[in-house]
Amino acid sequence: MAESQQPETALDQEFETIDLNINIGPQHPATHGVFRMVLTVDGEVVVDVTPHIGYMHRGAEKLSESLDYRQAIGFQDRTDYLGGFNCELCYVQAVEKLAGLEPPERAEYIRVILAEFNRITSHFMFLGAFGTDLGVFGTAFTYAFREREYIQDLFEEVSGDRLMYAYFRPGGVAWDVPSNFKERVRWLTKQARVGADDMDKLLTDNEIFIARTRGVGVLSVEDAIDYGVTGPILRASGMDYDLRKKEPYSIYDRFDFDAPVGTNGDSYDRYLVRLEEVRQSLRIIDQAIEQMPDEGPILPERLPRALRPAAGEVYMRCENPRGEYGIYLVSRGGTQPYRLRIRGASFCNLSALRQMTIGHYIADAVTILGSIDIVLCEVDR
Amino acid sequence: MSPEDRRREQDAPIVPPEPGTIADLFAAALPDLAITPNQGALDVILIVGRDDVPRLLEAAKTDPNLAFDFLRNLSGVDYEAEGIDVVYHLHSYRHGHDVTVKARLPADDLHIKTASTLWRGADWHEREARDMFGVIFDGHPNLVPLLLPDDMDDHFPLRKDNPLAPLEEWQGTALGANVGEAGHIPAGSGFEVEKVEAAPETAETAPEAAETTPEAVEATPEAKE
Amino acid sequence: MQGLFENYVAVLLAAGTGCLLVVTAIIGAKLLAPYAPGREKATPYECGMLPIGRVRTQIHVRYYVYAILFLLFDVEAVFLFPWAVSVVEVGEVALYSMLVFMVILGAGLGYAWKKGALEWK
Amino acid sequence: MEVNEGQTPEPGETPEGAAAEPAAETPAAETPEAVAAAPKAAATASVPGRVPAPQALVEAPVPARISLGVQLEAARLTPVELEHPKALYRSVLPGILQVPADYVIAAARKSSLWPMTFGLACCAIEMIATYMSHHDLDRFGIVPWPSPRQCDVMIVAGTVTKKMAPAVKLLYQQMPNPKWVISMGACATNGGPYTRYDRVLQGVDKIVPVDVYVPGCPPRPEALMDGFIALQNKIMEERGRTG
Repeated sequence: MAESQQPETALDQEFETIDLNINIGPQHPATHGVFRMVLTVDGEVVVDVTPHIGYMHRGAEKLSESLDYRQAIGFQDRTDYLGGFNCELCYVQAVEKLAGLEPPERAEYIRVILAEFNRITSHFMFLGAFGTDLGVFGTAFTYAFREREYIQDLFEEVSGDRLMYAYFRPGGVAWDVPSNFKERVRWLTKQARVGADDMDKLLTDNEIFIARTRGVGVLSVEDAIDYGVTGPILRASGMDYDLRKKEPYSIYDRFDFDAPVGTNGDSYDRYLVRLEEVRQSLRIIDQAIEQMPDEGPILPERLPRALRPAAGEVYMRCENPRGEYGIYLVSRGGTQPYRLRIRGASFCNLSALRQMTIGHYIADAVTILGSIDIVLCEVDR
Repeated sequence: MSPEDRRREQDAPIVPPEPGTIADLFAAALPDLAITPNQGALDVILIVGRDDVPRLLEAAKTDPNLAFDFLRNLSGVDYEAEGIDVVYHLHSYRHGHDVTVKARLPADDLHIKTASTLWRGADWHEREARDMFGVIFDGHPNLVPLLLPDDMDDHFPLRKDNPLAPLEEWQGTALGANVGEAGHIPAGSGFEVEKVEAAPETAETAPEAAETTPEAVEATPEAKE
Repeated sequence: MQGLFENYVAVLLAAGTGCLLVVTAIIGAKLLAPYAPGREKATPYECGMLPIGRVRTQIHVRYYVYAILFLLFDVEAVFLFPWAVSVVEVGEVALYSMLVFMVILGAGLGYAWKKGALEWK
Repeated sequence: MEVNEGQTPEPGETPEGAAAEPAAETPAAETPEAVAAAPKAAATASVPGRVPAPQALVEAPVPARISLGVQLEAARLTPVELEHPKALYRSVLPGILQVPADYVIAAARKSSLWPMTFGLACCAIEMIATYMSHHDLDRFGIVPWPSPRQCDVMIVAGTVTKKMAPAVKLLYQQMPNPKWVISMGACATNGGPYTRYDRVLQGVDKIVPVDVYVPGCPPRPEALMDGFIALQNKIMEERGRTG
């Protein structure tokens, strides 16, 4: 057992304590899924964290190698089930780069609008879960899910499913959006702004919320880069890097929006960055819905029945709600991907957990884990 | 010809990138290193021998005008008999350029030096590559299973020779005979369905299946080696 | 004399319903719940994992000191309630005696504060 | 070292070097008798009322060697031994009073089913959506509870991998009787889209007895509510027989 560090207060001089191992295991409300971390604790201060992952490793990469390029789209939704459209967008663009397909204008706009809406639902899920981690038990979740239900209705009208869409195709989207799509989107952006303001009023100026998140789990920019942390956590640490702006993919270069950047990289900044990103996504959707052509093809005319991209490899990366989501696709000319490597954003963000948690209390370990906003299927794939 | 043959002989052609890309910066920084650049779909790919990788990664991280401080992704690709590729995707926040570094490991000697001393993010990527392909990263501080259970360090699921189970059959037998059935009904719960003996006509069509005893099964795996 | 017993009946009723509740709870659980003890069922719940580490570890003394301080002032509060109800009839004597009581406890709290027992490292 | 006592199907001589699993539409060059050999399914007798396990079209290529790790793990994945205690009131109460008592107790149990929040994967999001205000589950008396000690139902929502299976087993054993299991989603029922991968347990009913299967991937909130109603009906039906 590791001895506790040098005691300071008068009471500490006489007593030496032995560190306790607390197992916050796979089935725990704070771990947002099946993640296990063993906290070595001296009194209440966390001395060491040993994360254990792999409880949700179900082989999406191996199974994609035995499926057609279009059939593997289903696994992309299930890898990051809170940002299904973003993952599909990344995979579909990877296949387009290899196969040399060009999606038509209207399909690009539909994709961007749905991907940004999916970012909003994912951030609302974070706000609800983060509130629950900090003791706002029911309220934050019910606010968050009220917004998610509205937006999931739109997803259902467009793609037929609330969570697993499988709607994007290499070269465009599977079928056209319903006729009232534009009105629905305009109504939803208004409703989402009301939801974002409610969540803002509920949590941002709450003293207990600030007391428990300000200065907790600080991650400096150098450590964030060294661990490969990306997305809202990297921006909260002060690094202005958003793939949609720095390496614009799809048609993101046609919209003007700004990526919110935090200052001191603690849990409170991560919360503020994600809340601001909801509003920025709404700005993107407003511009996209104005510029979207009313009718036009949604798939290229001559689309080969059996997609057989040329031999080669590509590492396509997109800005997912959790960070940089990368698809490393190797094709050797067959109808099935030869190797599909999914670089989950939560996988790399989680590797910095130990760095952030040591020195805090046990309750802060839960806050830090909540602020990283992990999705276990993306961590273990 | 079956898909395997078509797949095996068609490999990605090496297309030298046009001048002025990252490959020239690397050539300038490491003139004596044998690098064959290749223009991938998005970024430049540098194919390097296994022993030059540590020097190349060291230079990529420390050299001021390369400054690759972000290891995007480290993954393995199994080319069966030809060996296993270890692929590094790097990005530089300062200059904003990207590069992919590839190294081929022979199938019988899967060792390469670790990159976790340069980027701490590489730690988990390397442990996952070891789990999935069996690539040993020398000098890695804590190379224990990450995605597999702690006592399973000789099973590499992502290798091409590890088959996918076609259906429930193979899965069931691996867990023991009685587990193969789906939804077994708890005994004594009053819902059992009495077992009817197999009807005669199915019996003689599979005589050799019926009388295979565990010892016979015991023998067959060795016999196949 | 008659009046004396009336209010005791109320006390008896309260105690009776209290005991009744406790008894029905325990007997009810014994009667209705199917009882199936098991080795795994008895293992401490650790989020689905087998328990790790030792249970009997030394915990820092500050937790014990904190608990005792809380107990002290909790009991003090219990004394305050009846005092607060009857201080008007009793007059100054109650006030000064409670003041002495409070000063003594305040001194105890001051000592603990100075010795650093309240710091939560 | 006993490989694993199960009857692996008699593969005849499998194709040389178990090549990567061929795509289903081009059957690999199999030797005729390997295909003709009836798969193991014939051995599990055809039980009336039970759909026999699906038979493999292509004989399963046994991997080159079964690694030690997989064998060690197979020992951990044995199903839970079931005990069926009877409640004390069934022996204390006279016979005539047991029928109304069963009815009252079963009605009480079914209207306050406390599920253990056991969100594994994507189905967990739909489970949370079902708890939340839009598809409110609290009106059924269903209060999500994190610890197994106070739970009656275990909702297995998501893929049960073989690394997670011992934890699922232990949690099921730590729940007090009477307890039920709802297998939510295709993954928990039989592995779902991930059923062919060898690290995934093909259905949670391989380790714990399941009462209600909720189909879907992920099932809609209404489907989960329907699963709960089915469980309530089942509790009312089996009130006489089980404790």
